[in-house]
Amino acid sequence: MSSASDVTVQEILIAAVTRLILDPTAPPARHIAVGMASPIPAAACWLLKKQGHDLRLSLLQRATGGPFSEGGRELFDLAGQGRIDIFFLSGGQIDSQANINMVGVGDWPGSQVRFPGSFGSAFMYSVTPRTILFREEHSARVLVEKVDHISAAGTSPPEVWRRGTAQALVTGRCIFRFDNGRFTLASIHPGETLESVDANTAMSYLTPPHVPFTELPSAEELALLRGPVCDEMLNTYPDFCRRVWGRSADQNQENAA
Amino acid sequence: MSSASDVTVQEILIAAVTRLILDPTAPPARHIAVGMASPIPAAACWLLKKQGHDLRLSLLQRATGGPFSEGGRELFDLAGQGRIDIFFLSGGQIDSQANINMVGVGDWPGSQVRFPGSFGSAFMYSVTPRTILFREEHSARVLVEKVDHISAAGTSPPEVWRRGTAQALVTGRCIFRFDNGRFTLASIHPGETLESVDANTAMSYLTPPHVPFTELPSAEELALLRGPVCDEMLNTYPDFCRRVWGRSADQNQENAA
Amino acid sequence: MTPLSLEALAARVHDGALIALPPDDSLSSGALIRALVRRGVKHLRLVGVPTTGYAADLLIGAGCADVIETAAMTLGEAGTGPRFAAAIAAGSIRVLDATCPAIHTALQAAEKGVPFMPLRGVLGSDVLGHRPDWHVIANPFSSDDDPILLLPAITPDVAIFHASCADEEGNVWVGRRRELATMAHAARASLVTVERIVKGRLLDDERLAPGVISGVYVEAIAVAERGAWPSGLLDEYDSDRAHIAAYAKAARTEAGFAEYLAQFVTAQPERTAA
Amino acid sequence: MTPLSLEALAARVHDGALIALPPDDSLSSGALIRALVRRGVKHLRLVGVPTTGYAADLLIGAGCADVIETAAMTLGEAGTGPRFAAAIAAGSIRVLDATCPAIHTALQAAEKGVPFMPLRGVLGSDVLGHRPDWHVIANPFSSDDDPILLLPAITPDVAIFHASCADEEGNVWVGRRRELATMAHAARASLVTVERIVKGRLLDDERLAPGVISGVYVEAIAVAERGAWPSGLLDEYDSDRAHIAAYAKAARTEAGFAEYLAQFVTAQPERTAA
Repeated sequence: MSSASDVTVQEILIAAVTRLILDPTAPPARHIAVGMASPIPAAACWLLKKQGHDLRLSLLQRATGGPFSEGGRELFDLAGQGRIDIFFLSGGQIDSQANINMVGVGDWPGSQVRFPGSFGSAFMYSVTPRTILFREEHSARVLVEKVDHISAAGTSPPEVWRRGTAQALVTGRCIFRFDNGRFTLASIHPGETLESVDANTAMSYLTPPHVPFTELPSAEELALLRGPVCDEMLNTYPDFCRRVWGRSADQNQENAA
Repeated sequence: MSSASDVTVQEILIAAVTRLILDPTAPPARHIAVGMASPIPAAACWLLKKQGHDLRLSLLQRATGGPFSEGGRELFDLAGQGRIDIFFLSGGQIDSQANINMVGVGDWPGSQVRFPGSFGSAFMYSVTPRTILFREEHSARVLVEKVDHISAAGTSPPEVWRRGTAQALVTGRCIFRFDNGRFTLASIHPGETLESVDANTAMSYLTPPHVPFTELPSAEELALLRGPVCDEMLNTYPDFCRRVWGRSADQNQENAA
Repeated sequence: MTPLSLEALAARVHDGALIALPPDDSLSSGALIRALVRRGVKHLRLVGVPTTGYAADLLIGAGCADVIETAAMTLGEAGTGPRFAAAIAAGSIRVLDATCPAIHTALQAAEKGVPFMPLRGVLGSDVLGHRPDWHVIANPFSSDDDPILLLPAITPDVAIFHASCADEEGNVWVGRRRELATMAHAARASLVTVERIVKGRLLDDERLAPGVISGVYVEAIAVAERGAWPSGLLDEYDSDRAHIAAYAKAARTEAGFAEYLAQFVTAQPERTAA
Repeated sequence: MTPLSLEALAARVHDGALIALPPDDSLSSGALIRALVRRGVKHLRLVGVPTTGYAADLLIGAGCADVIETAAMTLGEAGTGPRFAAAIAAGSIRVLDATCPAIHTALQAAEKGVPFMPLRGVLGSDVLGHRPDWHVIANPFSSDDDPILLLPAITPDVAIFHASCADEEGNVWVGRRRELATMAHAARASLVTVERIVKGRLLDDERLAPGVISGVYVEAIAVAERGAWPSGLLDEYDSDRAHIAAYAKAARTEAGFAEYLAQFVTAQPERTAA
């Protein structure tokens, strides 16, 4: 077991995501898709692969190659078919009902702050059995009681067809589970307190009597992350690999040579 | 001008189809698609190409190559988009309302005689501005007052969207135009009489006071047909080329060598 | 993905399955169809995508199928499938007549995970009158009376086809026959025969990738050299027209068909590299 | 099909046209977009297929566009398009927010010539509330109350993209970016820049054909070497991330954007082989 001191927050989040994916109480995870600009979810999936889990991984962010031959539409079709078991979503705002806002703040369509837009969220959230919400910034401006605008709804009335919703919300401070339409604090990361989480959260959530610290990555997990997982990610997420593991793609090519 | 004696009935039909395609009173013909097993319509299109007409020709029956990259669906999508100006249809039965039957005779779905099936006719007939009906066999069992089953309807009530209908029906004996929901005898092929046509037709049609003979192909047209048009068709329609022009693909390869 | 034997591949098709078949000459797997006949599968429901021929006629003749949905059943120059026509006359097959783009559309609906998709045309055809599972609605986007056909999604249990090659991940190359991709996407699983297994990953080659169906959709593969026979395979080999003509002639009678089966299907082990 | 000059290609886009654009790094034609800015086209209505970035931000910043429909506007790591955000704040652009599969679906509807297509999900999103042109109906195939979204077809006047190569018939090779084929099929015409013209007929090569968009859909082409720049092109060249970052920084202010235009768009004749 490693101590908190030599582990980065990113590594803690990666390990936490793997534990959510493996959750035996959740629907099976055979095929996971990871969207653009999501190095931590991608690293979590690679870690599981390197641990030998039988998992199909579709990474949208690849310079060339990539999993699809039907163009950008294939991910959505796959998800519509029910072939994607887990997807990751984020948002400029996330609220207590697990609604996400990728549109903007202020009058529609974002007169004060404009975010890039909803991408496929309004669809993916409904058709994917499990969504892991992920936002490293945990602040009162991000975690709000009610989003200004709903890009994708966390819950639907019973007559509206959907396959699933959020399993959990992973932030830079803690992990919330989402059950029966409410967030519950599941664990807090080393260095955080119930108070520090509360002070930075503007959305309501349940706090159980005992909240553990988020489980740290094991020494074996850290070795995999810093070695073979980083190797897989160098070309796709060069900035992340440099920032977290101090390695660059050029180095990798030297190593390979 | 060639005389009827040295021209085959197939050549007369091919030339007749080109004149229907070029009809200046009809919507423009920029892109023509020809389905499977339709050597006479295909030859008509090739003849127009060889005469220098600016025409896009999509031949479905090609061993390799072919016009499409989206699989068998692309023809139907193209037609749906309104990009196919003329298509050819046939039928085991054709009736006075220009309905065609490609299903069968007797109780549905063809208890007495079963034809191969409707293919794309139920769609193509509606979405294509001009359809040329083509059936070499002109007999009372083919040209009936009312088809046993309608694969594709020749006319529709006004509220039903459609782009066009039959322009004409070309048979081994004559040509009928289809206007305002009625067939009118337009010309009869050399060797036929009004009586011979009538005796072999079980569908009602109008006969104008003067019915000309179908215009024969010119010497130039015959030369093109027997030379460059046949060259283009040898690989796709070997049986037809052998039967009509006495040439085989093997001969062609010898010529090319 | 370790290739199976043809017989093991055929064993994956359960009795009563809804199976999707391409037309002859569009990567139909003659090899797997014959293996299905040998296995004695029963009560299949066939879907021609959008038409079918030799493959379905063989299955119908051998008593493997109860239902067929197709836009046509044709042996090309050899005409309507003779065992199909005989089964209609005998009342032993249920035929759901369709039209080509209706089948493409219904598979695209399944590909997208929607319950239906619209199609223009078809109104006025008796095909529609015999399909109580098809609905006509008023186009909600038109202010005029504008009836339009909606087709329910078709989700085959299994798509069966023959591809040029597969890689070790089960990605298969079908080239420009991209309607097979839709068929594979729509189906719960695809069982694929291939000419050969290639090294490397087909999806990593930008030149080949556009003609690839991802292994995501492929449940299992078997190597079957000339597995499309008697159909042809792209530019690799031509269809065996003489054989199809001989089949059409033999299959005119039940006895002739039984002889054909004995000679070409049941007696003869399929040549396979597996 | 004789290649035109870039400027002649740009002249084919009329003021007010509905133009479809792929995302950056999915064969976006930086070269033709800059030529459109030089031509001073006005009142364009842009459609991101399904998102857009540099291309649309440039057109919006230069005052060429009135409306944009897109699922997102992103410069990747460099965030939301700054001229897009400024135009929203100034009220000078009308935004029709969508979601990726809605745009794919609406183009597929146009590709098939149907007035609408359904899509699952989206219900409960405020995106829907701001789209009076979208309809929710009760699924006619369900006996339960099952609301489902219908999207009207999008038929762009022009699709604009960059391909690796074209042949002399105007067939263009886009490889695995097959959503561009749907975009081209849906549009009334496609204007395409290419790296190079190749001899022979791309559709005759069974290996290349699956990645080809037929010349049927292509109105005109121009040769523009590195024409995707600053976006990348498949495995031919990478995107110029440093340039995009510099653009994002410059475009934060109107003055910086004007300087960018002067330096990279209006002053500089595009390098082209035509």
